[in-house]
Amino acid sequence: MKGRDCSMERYSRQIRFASIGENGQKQLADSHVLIVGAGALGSSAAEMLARSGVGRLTIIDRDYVEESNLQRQQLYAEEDAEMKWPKAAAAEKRLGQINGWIDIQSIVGEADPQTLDKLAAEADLIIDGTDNFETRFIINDCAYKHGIPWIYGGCVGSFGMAYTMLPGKSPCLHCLLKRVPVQTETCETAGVIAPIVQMVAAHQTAEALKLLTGNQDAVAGQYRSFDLWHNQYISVKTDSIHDEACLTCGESPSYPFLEKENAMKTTVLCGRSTVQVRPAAPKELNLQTMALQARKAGYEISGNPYLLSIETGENRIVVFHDGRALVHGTSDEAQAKKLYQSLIG
Amino acid sequence: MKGRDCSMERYSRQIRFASIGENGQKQLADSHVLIVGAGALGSSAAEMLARSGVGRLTIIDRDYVEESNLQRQQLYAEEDAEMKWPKAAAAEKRLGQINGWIDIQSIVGEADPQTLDKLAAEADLIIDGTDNFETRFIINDCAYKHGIPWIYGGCVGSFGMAYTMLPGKSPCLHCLLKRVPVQTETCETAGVIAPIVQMVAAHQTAEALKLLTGNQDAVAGQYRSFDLWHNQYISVKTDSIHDEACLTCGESPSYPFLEKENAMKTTVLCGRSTVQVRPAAPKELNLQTMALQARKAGYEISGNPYLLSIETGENRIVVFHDGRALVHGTSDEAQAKKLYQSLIG
Amino acid sequence: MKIKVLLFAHLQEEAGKGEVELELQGDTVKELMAVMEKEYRLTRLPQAMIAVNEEFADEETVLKEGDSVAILPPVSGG
Amino acid sequence: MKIKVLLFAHLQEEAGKGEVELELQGDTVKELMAVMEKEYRLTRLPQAMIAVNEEFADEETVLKEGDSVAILPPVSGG
Repeated sequence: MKGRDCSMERYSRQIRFASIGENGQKQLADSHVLIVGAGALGSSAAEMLARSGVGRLTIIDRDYVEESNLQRQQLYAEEDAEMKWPKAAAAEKRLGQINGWIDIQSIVGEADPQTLDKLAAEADLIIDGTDNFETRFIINDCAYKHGIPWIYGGCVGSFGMAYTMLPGKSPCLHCLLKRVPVQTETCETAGVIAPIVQMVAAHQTAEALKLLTGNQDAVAGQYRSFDLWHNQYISVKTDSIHDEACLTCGESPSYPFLEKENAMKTTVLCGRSTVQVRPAAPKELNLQTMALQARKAGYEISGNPYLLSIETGENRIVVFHDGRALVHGTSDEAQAKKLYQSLIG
Repeated sequence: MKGRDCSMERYSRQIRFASIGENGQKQLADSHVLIVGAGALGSSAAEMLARSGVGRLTIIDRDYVEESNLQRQQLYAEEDAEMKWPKAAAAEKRLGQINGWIDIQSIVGEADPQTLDKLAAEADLIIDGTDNFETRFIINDCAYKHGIPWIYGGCVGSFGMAYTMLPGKSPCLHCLLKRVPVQTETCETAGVIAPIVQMVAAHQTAEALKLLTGNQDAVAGQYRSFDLWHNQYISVKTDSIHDEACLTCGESPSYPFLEKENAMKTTVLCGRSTVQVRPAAPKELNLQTMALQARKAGYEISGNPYLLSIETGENRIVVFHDGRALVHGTSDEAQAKKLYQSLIG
Repeated sequence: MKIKVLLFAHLQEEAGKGEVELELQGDTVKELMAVMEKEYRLTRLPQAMIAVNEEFADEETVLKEGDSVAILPPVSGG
Repeated sequence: MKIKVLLFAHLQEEAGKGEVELELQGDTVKELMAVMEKEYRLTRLPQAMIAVNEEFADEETVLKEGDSVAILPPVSGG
């Protein structure tokens, strides 16, 4: 392993931490972590893991660096935003300057079921750095299918949460959420401050270090949630929520989010510079709440009892009650999907 | 202010956070934060504050980047360690790539009472990024003397704490600790993992953002302490500990740590390549505990009932019960002081 | 009976505070949620996670005097 | 009386656990510290901060049945 060749002096402070030690450091060098999403959480976790000497990191992200990312996405500098560099590639570049002794593989692309299924099969652990629940449910299925742990994280405003899932032991994301959230707060709609990103990523990364160094006993079984602005911290036991009939972690799993028909669908509407986005299952959106959120976020809105139209500057997105949306001003399906998820979750 | 000229788009997600908003963003641009120490906590806080758009940052640090810093000190890359670049200068370089629209002043030097007193007079707030209590008590006096808030942070292993002190309102560090700790755990002796650094810095930086944007009501009055490996989090009320007779925050303050005679003293012993270090007040060290710590950290130790000798490779340090020490193998007083603090706290 | 309710994220903003003490008529989480929705005009409650005394619960969970209920909305950001 | 003691940092390592329940003879923090020092061989206790039920306390603080005492050592790292 490449990770083993370099001087151990650089990890000396981590080796002195008794629960890791020299043995744990070697285990880290032999580990392979998959990071899905290289936004705020993903880039913070990736940097900590690279500094800690995890031997192999695979980072997948579909996005490029934008000016508005710089306020909290720590691997990126102004130059990356000016050049609209893909996040995964920009992350690999900076991580290489930080630790040239580890293997970093960056993938610029969509974390769809097929791709993640393949990547998960080769990883020891998955870190959630995504910004939407569609991808999280795909990760959830991949992790339980391949029997590897994954660590969920999320944040918005000054509020965040982290939860570690160990297949065969922990209730999964389905059990936790019961149903797929139809409409959540996003960083686009409610904003976000840098410290909550670091706090969530700190929880995720500490859990990863425990798992990779054979300290499974130290893993928090609890779902932890906190608000740094309002000074709240809660740790919730999850034992009671496991559902035997769960299609991901129950007795007869079918991993539903790996099926194509359960994915969000996009179609380019010919000659109109418009993409139609359709959620996997019909939603029941509250357009009024959504209109308020969008207005608070500074967008022009208009609409009628059947639809809500949001003007983002570059695009206009028209959303219907059942979750269907038309994204005008683009023929790029990936961009339309991204805009949809950034506004609706 | 330089901070105001740039595009507000880069701060859009922070402006959408309702408690900051456009007004808060302008206040950040007009703010000046002094960061004392650019190690793990200092560099993490500095990066978040720079990304957040704080208009002016002053960073003081006496040290240069070493290989063993890379595991957790996020502003630095391998190149900085190879070149033994001073931390303050390396921090300024990286922060400039991250946000070229703010003023960053780096000072390569000792945070002594005279220097800090002058710097504090010009700052709106001080962030503690130091690794020793001697400097923290100097910061404490400077902050209360000039009536500006300071935010204490510390970490070792997987354990950390943060506490915000508002002169005129909060009990100070003296009231909190009663006496100056004689012998504490350091990252040198007990190791440290990257996530706890981020968690402490996240608490410090969130508090800084509240104070700089006029959200003093949201500041946590509590002393917060946590362990990410052992899943502990505690928030302790501090109202009861204020001491009216306190020489820093009591009724007749004298700011004792700004007096020269209360500082640690170093003397070069002529022709012996040895520096003598003397703590401000005599300590009562437990040499046995210290010997155990040093051995755990991987050093050769020897000694007798009167003294403990620790071989660090480059230096040999001989410590006596009363806290006095001889650092052999150097004539550099700053280096000797640094080694002393890294082993004894 | 008296119930303490902790509100997180947008719910806190909507209620104007992070902690509420109320006198509940009825004894299930479902009844509590109905009160919260009506009196504090909280939105998107049905998709929130509910914890009673720091353990996850569901709508049928029966509450008792002095329980502490936390309402945690899922958020997508990352 | 029964007291719950939470140990942090090196104290946790020395005791081998982060939480201890004990039957205290006596009723002050000082007496509790003497027991902790003797039975769990904790070092550097005199410089640690003590919190009783999440409020800072000192050696003279009087304890009562069921109190939760946290012992927080100062650490220098940063």
